[in-house]
Amino acid sequence: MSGTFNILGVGILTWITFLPILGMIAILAIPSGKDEISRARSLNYFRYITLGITFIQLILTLVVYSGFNFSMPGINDASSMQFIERVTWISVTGLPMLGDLKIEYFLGIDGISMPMLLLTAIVSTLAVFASWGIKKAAKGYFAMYLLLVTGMMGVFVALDFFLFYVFWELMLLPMYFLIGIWGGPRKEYAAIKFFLYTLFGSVFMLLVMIALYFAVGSFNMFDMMDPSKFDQNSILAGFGTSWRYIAFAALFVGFAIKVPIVPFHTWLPDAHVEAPTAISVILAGVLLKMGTYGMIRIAWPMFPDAVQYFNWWIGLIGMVSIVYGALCALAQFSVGKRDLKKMIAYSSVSHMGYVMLGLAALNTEGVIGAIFQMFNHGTITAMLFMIVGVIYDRAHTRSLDDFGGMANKMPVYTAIMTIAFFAAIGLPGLSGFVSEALVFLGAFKTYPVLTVISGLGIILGAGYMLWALQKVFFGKLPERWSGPWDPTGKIYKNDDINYIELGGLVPLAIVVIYLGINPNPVIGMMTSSVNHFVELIRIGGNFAGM
Amino acid sequence: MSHDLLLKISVVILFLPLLSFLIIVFNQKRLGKAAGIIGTSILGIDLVLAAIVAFNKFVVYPNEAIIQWKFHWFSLGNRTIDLGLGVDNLAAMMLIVVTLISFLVHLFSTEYMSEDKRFPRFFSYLGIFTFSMLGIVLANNLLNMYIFWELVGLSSYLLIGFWYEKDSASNASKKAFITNRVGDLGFFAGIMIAFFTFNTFMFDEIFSQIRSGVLPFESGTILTAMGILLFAGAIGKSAQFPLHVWLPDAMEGPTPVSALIHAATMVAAGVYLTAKIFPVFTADALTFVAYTGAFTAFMAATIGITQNDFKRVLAYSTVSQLGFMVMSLGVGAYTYGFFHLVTHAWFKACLFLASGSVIHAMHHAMHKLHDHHSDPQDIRNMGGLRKTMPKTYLTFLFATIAISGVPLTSGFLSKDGILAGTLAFGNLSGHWLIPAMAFISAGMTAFYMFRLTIVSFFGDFKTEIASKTHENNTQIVLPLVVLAILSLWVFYSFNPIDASSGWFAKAFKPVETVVPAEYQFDFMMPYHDAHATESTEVSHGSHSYLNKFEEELHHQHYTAMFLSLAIAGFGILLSFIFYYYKKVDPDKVANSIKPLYLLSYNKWYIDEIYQKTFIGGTILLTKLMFWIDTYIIDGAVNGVAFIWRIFGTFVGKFDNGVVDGLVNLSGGVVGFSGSIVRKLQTGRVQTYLLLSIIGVILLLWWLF
Amino acid sequence: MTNELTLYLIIGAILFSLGVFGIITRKNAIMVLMSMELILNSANINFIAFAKYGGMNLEGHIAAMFVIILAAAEVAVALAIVLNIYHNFRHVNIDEISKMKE
Amino acid sequence: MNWYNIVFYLFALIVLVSAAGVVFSRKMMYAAFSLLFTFFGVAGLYVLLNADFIAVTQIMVYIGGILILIIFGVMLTSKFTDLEIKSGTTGTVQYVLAGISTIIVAAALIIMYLNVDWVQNPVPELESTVKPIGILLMTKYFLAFQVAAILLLLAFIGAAKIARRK
Repeated sequence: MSGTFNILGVGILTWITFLPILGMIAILAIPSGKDEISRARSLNYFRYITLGITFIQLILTLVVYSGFNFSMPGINDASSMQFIERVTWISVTGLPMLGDLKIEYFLGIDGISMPMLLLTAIVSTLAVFASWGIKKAAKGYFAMYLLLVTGMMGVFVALDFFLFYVFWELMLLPMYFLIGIWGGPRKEYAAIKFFLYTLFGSVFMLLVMIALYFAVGSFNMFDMMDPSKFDQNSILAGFGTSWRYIAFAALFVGFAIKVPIVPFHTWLPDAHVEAPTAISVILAGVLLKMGTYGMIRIAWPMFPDAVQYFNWWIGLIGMVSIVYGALCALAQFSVGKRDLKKMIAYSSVSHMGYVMLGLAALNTEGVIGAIFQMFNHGTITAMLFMIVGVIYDRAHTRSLDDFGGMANKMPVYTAIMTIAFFAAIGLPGLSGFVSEALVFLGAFKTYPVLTVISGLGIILGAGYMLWALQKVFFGKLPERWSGPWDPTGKIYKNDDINYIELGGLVPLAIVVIYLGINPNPVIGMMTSSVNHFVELIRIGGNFAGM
Repeated sequence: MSHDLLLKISVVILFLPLLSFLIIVFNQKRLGKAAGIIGTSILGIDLVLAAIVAFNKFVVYPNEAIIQWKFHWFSLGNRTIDLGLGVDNLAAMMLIVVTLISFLVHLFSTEYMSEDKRFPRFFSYLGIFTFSMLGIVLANNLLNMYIFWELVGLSSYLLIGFWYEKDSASNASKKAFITNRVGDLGFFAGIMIAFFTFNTFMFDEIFSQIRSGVLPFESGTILTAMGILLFAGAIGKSAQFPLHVWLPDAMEGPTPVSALIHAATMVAAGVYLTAKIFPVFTADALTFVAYTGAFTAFMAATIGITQNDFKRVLAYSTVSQLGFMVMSLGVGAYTYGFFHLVTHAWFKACLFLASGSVIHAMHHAMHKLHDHHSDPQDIRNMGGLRKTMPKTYLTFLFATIAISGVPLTSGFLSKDGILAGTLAFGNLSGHWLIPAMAFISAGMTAFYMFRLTIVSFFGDFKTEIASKTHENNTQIVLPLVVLAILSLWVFYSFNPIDASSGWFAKAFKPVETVVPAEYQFDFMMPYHDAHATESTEVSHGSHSYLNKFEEELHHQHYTAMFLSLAIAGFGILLSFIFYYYKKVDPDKVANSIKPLYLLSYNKWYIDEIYQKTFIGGTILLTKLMFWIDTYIIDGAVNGVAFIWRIFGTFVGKFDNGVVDGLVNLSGGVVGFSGSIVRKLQTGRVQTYLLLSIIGVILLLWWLF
Repeated sequence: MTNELTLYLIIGAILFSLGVFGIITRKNAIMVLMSMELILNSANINFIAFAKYGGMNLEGHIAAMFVIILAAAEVAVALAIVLNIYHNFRHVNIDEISKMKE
Repeated sequence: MNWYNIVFYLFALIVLVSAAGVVFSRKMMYAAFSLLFTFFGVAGLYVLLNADFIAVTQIMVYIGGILILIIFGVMLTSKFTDLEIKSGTTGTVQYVLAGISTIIVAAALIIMYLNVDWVQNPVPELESTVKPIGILLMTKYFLAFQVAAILLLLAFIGAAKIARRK
């Protein structure tokens, strides 16, 4: 089934990637409307177009999933990538200095991109429900949203480094505007911080990309992974040289900022606190995964020697992220504004630390755990941010001090939130447990001490999550919320969560529970890739005599 | 009944309570009071099935170690993660215990919780708890065990916090979950060591690998560590020192919950786990387990003496009894440890349900008197309940006798075995502190349990409330009676003073250790070490012992019995002198040993110490980290931004002064001419036409 | 003297210039319209003149005819607009009609 | 100086004088009547150029249609009782500038016309142009003719719509 699926002569991956652009054009073509009625009508058009487009994208992704061959490894082997689309994009010959410049439009997936593709499709479809309340400049919002989706999808399917970089940067722009225009009170600060941080990381990536290009003579990722393709005179040739370590470190920092890992994480709490709900969902659900995806797709296979050299440090960084993120999340109860969203943002730092730890394990359990954790963190944290959005839309505050006793006011909401919070804690039966357990089992084989210290994150995680649960739901309802949320009954008919919000949350809850009981659908598709990946890094690293 | 059918029925037993949960949780409003009937009847079916399975296991396959079933959960390509379930004798017995107590608690709750507005939800939670607990019981591997271990934690969290409007309840539930998490971290670390070494989670595979000499990191020390870490899960779940703090607080939950979870089943899970992994404990690990149990038993007993809350006394007594069980396993008295688990489950559930009955009655009485301030659980408000609630009184009294270890009760049989075990262990290993603590605790248990009975049931009504109480109806009384009857000796051994000849001791023979001899007490090593299979066949006679310890235990039996009778009798006598005949004023005694009294009354200040050290330390650490995050890391980021801004300002100045000066000059010229030209911009078509004509003229002029 | 074609063209040129002058200087919208008619007529004269002398023949006639058609259409619409403006402003002086609202 | 020339100069004079009257007269009714003469003179010139069909069209459409419309416009947009229906100008500066530049344009055009050596390609005289024009309209210019018809229709509908009071 490695053949490409074509629709109207265009490959399915291209469809998936660029479908949102079509939607964006459609949205831009529809006028916003002048009076109240026509504006409301166009707002509905925008919503349904966005939902429709992302839903079609989801269906197409499921089509890809159904045709996906679980046994083909991919990673550094172009012949076992699937759904390949390859045409020359930019081809300039006879340049001074550069010689021939050839950039390909090269798409394809393997067992590592497939889960991310699914995740992106799921999260970006469901986040539309969280965007339902956007009224301000809705046209721009939904257009930007769809552009963002294209950027994200593109990153996960690109196999040409240059193309990857283009998508990577493409997604920055809408994100900047989405935070900067539709955000909270300090949106400009948060947007600029996000933008500069990420750009800072991109610069490193760009430098390494160019260095690799000079060494290999093409932007093809597979060439860059193949030691025999390197020009013997280039600085990156050979194994275990300090130039390679520096290049790896730069690339690592570039991706690490996106993950984010301590100490490059401070953009995340600000961005999350200020971003609108749906954007927080996308940010936590998909964007953070791009960092670790980049590591697995690019940094690790290209520099296996450096990975082995730095591996302990990567594990350490993972451990620090886990514990540090958890402590900072817990700190939201004792200092600061007790912002629920900020707490969840720090919990993301902590949870992404598990991914780093799993990667550092460099064995099957660890890496599968890491990738599965990426997927699960995507779904679970998406739920968490949607949940915060629900209560924020009603109460217009996120401070934990303002809440209490919501369990009686909003029972269904409480049930959903309990599922999400316990999934984040890693309760067995929910998907978070499987991935965390695999990460720990794998990492323990490599770095027992780091792993056991990281275990503190489990306890601290239970601490802050239960604390938040208690603050919001248990105890007595504050006087100010004793009435209905919306006395006019126009926006919120009932006190409990409404159907649109449930539309976003329930599918995620089902995914979380289902994968907790039967993780095979996701783990199955990555096993052969991960085994190949682990072998590649281990052998590649040993090649250098490590 | 074939193995296959037995396992299928076990699966049904496991999932029936989950079905009950699902049915009720999605139909809360629709079902209303019917939820109780559904939950109870499903558990009734479960109980019947469990009885069938247990009967088959004990009668048809008594000699098969375990009947089990394994399956791939998911595959990692070159390795699979397996789950499975199995029924061994322990599990078969536990099935009965869990389903019977759960059934009785369901029945009890239909009346006890009938006035609660979240009545259906309560039953759904009971359902998911029973499911999780049965999952632990049926686990044949560490991973399964851990999964259900956590689910039990969740259901316990939900049930303790059932009345979440009360801050104390929601705090208690949180505390229970987090404290358990600490133990679970240790448990999981143990699992990681096991998986790392043996690449499997299955108990039988792990045992056989250790037997064949595979040790983690090739080190007996790490094996000890693995044992202790796995045992850490039990420390958390079974409320052993130092993680026992959550259990007394957990009494904030509804009383049936306390009976089900915090007395009979969930807290016993730790002991059950310890029993399951018993073969992997090395000498050092066993000693650790024994001391943990002994100290817990002792400490909890001292605290239990001075508490005034009806349920808290029972809670500390539970902790103390769990200490006994753990100690028993630690000293190697495997049979009696598990035996005590079962007997304790009956009488402690009886005690708790009886306390629920009392509280229920007190509550109603308070309601009648329009009193909303008194504490219905404070024993100082009770007294004389014997007259108003005779059935509750009788069952409670019988359970008290059982827990105190008076002959003709099940408690006597099991406790006697444990005490004999500690004596044997002390004799063989020289750790005499353990039997000492055990006997003192046993005496104190008798004392404070009778104190509780006398203060609350005997004498005169201390308050008007107590006089207005009356006996509860059948749904509440029936479970008490059933549980009290089960605390008679006959169910376990026909000989009321020696359990070793009864069926129970025969069904739960001590298991052989798999630890290599150099890491194990020599008295724990099987006699037939050299030729394993043959000697099991031979050991049929009345005096065939597995190892030297068993032999010693048998020899110490009568010594222990007399000692324990004496000490329990002394405790009972003392409590009658203090509280019934009031010959000695307990307050005076308390004052004469004030520091000790305060230590006991304030629960050894352990909560306070934790608050100051761990919790306070963590909060301080979080503050520090957040400070670092805000001021150092983010400060650095903002600082860099600030420096760039200053640089930018400087560049900007240069730009404005010099570069922009030139630009502004040209701009000024343009602006000036623009200000003239803009006058032409009248917005009138005619002007534009004129201008265009002029333009055409100029063009023509230029052309020619 | 020059040939006949040139004479016709000169008449057209003068007519054109007068039209342009009228458009530029007149305030009243109807006067502007009239001036425009002059310009159109000047164009038509050129067309017909070239039809006879420049070899355009009937093609020029057709063009002139279309110009007339367009002029008719234009005047009809323009006058309608003027009337509308008059209803709203009570005058038709174009330089004072600065707001195009309504 | 033959008959043809006399008639030509007469019509030319009528055209120019009346056109000047249109542009310079202060009273709008005078301007409108001057326009009548301009149209009439132009029609005469058409006849001299052998364009009989166009000449008739000029009289019928311009004089019979457009001019009537314009006069209606003048009368509807002015106060009827006010005999002095005047039209102001757009300002002295503009007036002078416009005068100078239009004179320059006219002069330039005339000088140019005089200096150009026109390719003379006289066509054969026709009895009547009506029939060939009709054939052309039905064949070569059929589409344009139809479009013009539709345009006219639309223009009139539009005019009716716009002129109607809201």
